[in-house]
Amino acid sequence: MSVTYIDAIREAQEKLLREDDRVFLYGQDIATFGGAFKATKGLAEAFPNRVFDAPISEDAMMGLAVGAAIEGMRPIVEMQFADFSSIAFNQIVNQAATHFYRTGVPIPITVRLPSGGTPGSGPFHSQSMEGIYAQYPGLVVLTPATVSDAYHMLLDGVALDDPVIYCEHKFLYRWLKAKSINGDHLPIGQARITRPGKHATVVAYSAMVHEAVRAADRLAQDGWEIEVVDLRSVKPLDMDTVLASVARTGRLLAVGEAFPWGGVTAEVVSRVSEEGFHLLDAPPQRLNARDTPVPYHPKLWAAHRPTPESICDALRKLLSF
Amino acid sequence: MSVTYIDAIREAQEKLLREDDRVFLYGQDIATFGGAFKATKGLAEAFPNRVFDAPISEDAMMGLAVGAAIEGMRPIVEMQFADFSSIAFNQIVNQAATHFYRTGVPIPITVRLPSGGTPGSGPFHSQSMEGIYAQYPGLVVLTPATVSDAYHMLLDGVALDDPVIYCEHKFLYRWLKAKSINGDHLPIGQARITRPGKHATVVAYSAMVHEAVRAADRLAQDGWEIEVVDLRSVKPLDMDTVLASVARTGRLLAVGEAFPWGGVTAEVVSRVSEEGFHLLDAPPQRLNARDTPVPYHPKLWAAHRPTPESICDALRKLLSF
Amino acid sequence: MLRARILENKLSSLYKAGKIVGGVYLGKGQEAVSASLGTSLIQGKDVFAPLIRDQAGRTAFGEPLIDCTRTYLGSVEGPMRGRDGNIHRGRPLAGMPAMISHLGAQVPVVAGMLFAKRLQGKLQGVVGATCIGDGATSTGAFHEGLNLAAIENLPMVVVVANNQFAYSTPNSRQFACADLVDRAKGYGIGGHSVDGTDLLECAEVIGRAVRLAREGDGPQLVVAHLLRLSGHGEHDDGSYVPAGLRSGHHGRDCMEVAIAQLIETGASTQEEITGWHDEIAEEVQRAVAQAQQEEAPDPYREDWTALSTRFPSAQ
Amino acid sequence: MLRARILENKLSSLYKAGKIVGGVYLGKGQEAVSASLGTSLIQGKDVFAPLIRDQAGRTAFGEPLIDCTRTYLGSVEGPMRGRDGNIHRGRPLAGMPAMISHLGAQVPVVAGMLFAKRLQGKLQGVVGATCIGDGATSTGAFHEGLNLAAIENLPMVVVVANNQFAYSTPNSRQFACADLVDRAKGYGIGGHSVDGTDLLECAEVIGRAVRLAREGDGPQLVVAHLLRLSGHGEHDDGSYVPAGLRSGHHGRDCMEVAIAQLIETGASTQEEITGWHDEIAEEVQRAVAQAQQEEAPDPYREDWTALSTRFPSAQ
Ligand SMILES: Cc1ncc(C[n+]2csc(CCOP(=O)(O)OP(=O)(O)O)c2C)c(N)n1
Ligand SMILES: Cc1ncc(C[n+]2csc(CCOP(=O)(O)OP(=O)(O)O)c2C)c(N)n1
Ligand SMILES: [Mg+2]
Ligand SMILES: [Mg+2]
Repeated sequence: MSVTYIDAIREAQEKLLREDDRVFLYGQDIATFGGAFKATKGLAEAFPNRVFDAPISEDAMMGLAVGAAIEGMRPIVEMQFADFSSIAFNQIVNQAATHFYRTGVPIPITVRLPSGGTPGSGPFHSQSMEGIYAQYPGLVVLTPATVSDAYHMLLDGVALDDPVIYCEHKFLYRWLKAKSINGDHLPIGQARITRPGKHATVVAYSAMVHEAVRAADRLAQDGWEIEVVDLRSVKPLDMDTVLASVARTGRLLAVGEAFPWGGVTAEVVSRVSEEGFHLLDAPPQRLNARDTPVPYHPKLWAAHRPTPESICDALRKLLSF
Repeated sequence: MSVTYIDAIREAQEKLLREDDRVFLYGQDIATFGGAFKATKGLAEAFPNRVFDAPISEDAMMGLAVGAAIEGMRPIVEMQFADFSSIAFNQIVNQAATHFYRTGVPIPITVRLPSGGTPGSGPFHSQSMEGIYAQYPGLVVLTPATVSDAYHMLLDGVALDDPVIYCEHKFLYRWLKAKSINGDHLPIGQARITRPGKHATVVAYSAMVHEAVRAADRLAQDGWEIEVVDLRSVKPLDMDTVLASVARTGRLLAVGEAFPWGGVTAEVVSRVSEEGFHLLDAPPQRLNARDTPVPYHPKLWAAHRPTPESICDALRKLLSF
Repeated sequence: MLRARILENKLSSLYKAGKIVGGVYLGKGQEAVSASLGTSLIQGKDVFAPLIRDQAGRTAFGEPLIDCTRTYLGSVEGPMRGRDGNIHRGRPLAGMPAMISHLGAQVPVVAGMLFAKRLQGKLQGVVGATCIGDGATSTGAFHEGLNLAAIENLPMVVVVANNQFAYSTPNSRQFACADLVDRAKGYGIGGHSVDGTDLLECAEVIGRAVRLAREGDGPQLVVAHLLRLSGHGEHDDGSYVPAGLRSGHHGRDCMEVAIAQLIETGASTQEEITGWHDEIAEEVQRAVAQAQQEEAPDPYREDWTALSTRFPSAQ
Repeated sequence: MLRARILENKLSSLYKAGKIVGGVYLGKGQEAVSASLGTSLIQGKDVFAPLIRDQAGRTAFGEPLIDCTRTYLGSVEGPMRGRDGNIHRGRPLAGMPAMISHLGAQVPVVAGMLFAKRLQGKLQGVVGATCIGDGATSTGAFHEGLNLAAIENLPMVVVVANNQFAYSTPNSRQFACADLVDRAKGYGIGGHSVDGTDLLECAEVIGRAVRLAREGDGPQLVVAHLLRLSGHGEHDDGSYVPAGLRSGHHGRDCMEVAIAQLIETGASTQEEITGWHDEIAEEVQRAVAQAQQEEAPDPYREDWTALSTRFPSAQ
């Protein structure tokens, strides 16, 4: 028996629907069809009048969710792909994100963004938008990397009174399996040491955690002990854990799948440089995707995002300082 | 005789309309009315059929501009406020920004974003979005801080074959004056040493350049010589100039008016840490706006963005390392 | 609506005297429309999402004058606590969401409030309404939101105040149909056209639209025809409005028309109206004075966070 | 349209054999609509922005088969050079913009191309057209774009293929009006409704709409009624489509109807059609074979930049 990452997302939604009648699901093709990725399979049947097919109106979908949240509901909105949240951008960053600050009324919405690249998905079905949303005050941005986190962080995210951007990685959906959904259950805002080490710290999140672990495995053969920190949430950022790790290793590589300008890796590197400069024995490094749209062809795609090879290369460079 | 920053923007557009018949202007209230900030005053009369009032359809405005650019035109789109470009977000980041990479056909559009805060403008008429757009491959993001740059960079931006996000600061519109529009004319992609110094480098852009200079003036009274670097364009970033400055001073403070997570200051600090670690004698620092929407009340607004006082404080801390 | 007019005249003077920062946006000429909507709604039960020019509707719905003066004058006691200003105010938990500037964005929000009430079994007899300008009908948000309300068959009323201009932009640069009410059929919802300068007609037509929505006939689109009698904001003299429009039927001041109607039908006398006027002027003066003597927000006492959650170990 | 059908059948087999990565999206059942539009347009003069299910229109407009196979199979020789795939292809400078995935987004782009041609004095006799699904009519982009085209009175034709579903979502969750053509009046543009399963009717009605636009009557909205005869993509069996719809009038295969019409009217014989079939099958096979033998893009030879400008000193 095993659970996949997408199973965990489905289970969490099922539990939420069962236990909290403020929760409803809203998204394109999520009712009868069970969602483009089957994250809501069977839920419309099991919970009549709680799971709704939305029209192709991402902006209005988010607007509806804000209105429902004002009235005390806890909507979970599924964007069919993270990339299409660009249509809902205004309602997310200007309506949902500002509402509590302006009015004092919190907006407990969870927006599920199927994120990240898979081979052949191309420029508009592959984006990683966590670094865009995290720039806006008033949003919590979660990026689970494990089956257990996919489950618990969705539950915890929905329990928050603030709008949550829940970035789930499409590549992990069926590829990532676990014995059960019960891992160590950390609170939101706490990072995890996925793999302990002492020579360098890789800070990663979402699918890149797994690529980083692979890179660490390879370098272990050369005697290098690489510590991998899984941020889990990119806003808030758990700098305590990151800094403690860098204090142990003296070396930092931040790895992300998003575009290279700004974003999570820039925030991590600049905070470590600012707050933990004296801990660093070498220049902190970043590794991101390339500065082009995500290409369609699997060969280009594989060279666009960080891979175990490119992470190893970056680590070797970092270790050579 | 003096020219203001907004005059310079108007003059540049006039020159472009006069000399390049591929240029047209498209935006809300820019024809008869001459624009909410009068950046196009008189241009509709002077250039019949080149300046058009758009409906309140930012998404379609950008879509129209992309189509026109495909046909060889060079549209300048005025967003009434940068904040409203959130409605055009999809067309900007997914249509315009990806077009050249995907099809090989460049999209020479300039989007004018009246950016930044002024007292009483509140959460939706004050935003600084350069750090959002700069995350996307395929966009050039300009942030002129001087009257002369406002002029030349608009001309140079329109001359580029790529989509340009031109962030003009509303606070500078009438406040900033110069004898003429002829300053030193640097190419896009080159930063400027606005004020030379040797004890610390402040990297800033747009309105913050002026706040940084004021802070430097104050610290000069205590004998500190602060170098102020004006990035001018935030994408591309002129790291040569920044690193050369840090090499001279050993100390870096990056100042921006945008929200504190990610954005320009994170990119600058993390690139300097990555590429110029050994040049740093103290932890690099950042100063941004606070992590809330931009408040309406002038008293809150003044405490939300960096000021000469808070820049001085940050510099004193930096100099004390 | 008289209250709104007097209040707004006061706001205009305060702005011109430099006492209000940011901007002042008046509903002059639109009071008949806005008040008719506000009066048709039931505070504490219905939802009303006012827009730029809805002082009259706000007042009719029950928003106290002091909410307005406090927000315009930046009192920390106001509903927005100085964090947002002028027309960007509301009390969402009292059924009045606070508009964001982005036009059209309130349409799906009202739909969502009604949608939630239905899920909660509280929708019976409830109506949600919002106003919007001719210009805002060009937004994708308006289209998506109205279409969604139609799909869900929500008891929603959207009143379009076609005041001929969006800022300086005339109808001819905003849409090409004969009357915006022609859009109703395309959404499969009720459509109503009304002379926005005529209070009695507004009360009747808007009242009917609200009733239809309340009785289960689904979304209703009301298009009111009128002219904005002020500039876009008080910084704008509106000199681009052609004289012909000002002197034409749409240029009638709904307030004058309404007063004439009241007197004509014997519902009221000139003396009574003058009496109201004086009373209201005093009331407005009190609300202004109170807001002016209240404290501004203090940056040192602000908590400077946009989240309601406090994360112990991270930020 | 026969060419499109045969090509798409081949693409489907290639997908099922694992030779195509990403997805395959067919226009099965929509060829009569799409081809009628493509045939009414003039390559080299008009603009055509095809969408998901427009293989027939593309072919009719003059897109070579090899552009399709190269893009689906990821050849570096294709118009997208492996950077984008499947239906996201085009040749913008030849009047065929390449769609982005975000539905509705091509509407204002076509408007912009026509707008530019007008500014350049090259609009005379030109038409710009795009297709869109029932689902995409719910997007703000569709609304804003169509309204803008109406304001500018552009010679634009928007064909809505109402194939009853958007992915799995039925019309009832997408709009509440009786017929999407009811929207035309609300934009002040021409509206046409057509049976999308009937080639002759499509040719006539869509041909007329294109002619009207060409002659200066402004934007035209055509709504074609039909059923998607495949899944959303080839990964989807479309099992949510009720049997009643499949067996009803909309479920007719326009290809069969068209063949019957050709034979009935004596325009062609069964033998001739079989002959075409064989010829086309071979042509398709050649286009597939050629694309398959071509090189994939090479990451080491890519220049990895999204900008056409090279900045000497900065990045
Ligand atoms: C999406 C968006 N774009 C632009 C603006 C700037 N803006 C504020 S009010 C206004 C005109 C509104 O016109 P209309 O909807 O007719 O309302 P009216 O002011 O006439 O009441 C504009 C363009 C905005 N608020 N939102
Ligand atoms: C803005 C946006 N949201 C969601 C999607 C995902 N999506 C792709 S095709 C599709 C259904 C489209 O339905 P319709 O417009 O009716 O066209 P059809 O597939 O039926 O031809 C959806 C939801 C998208 N491409 N764009
Ligand atoms: Mg108006
Ligand atoms: Mg469809």
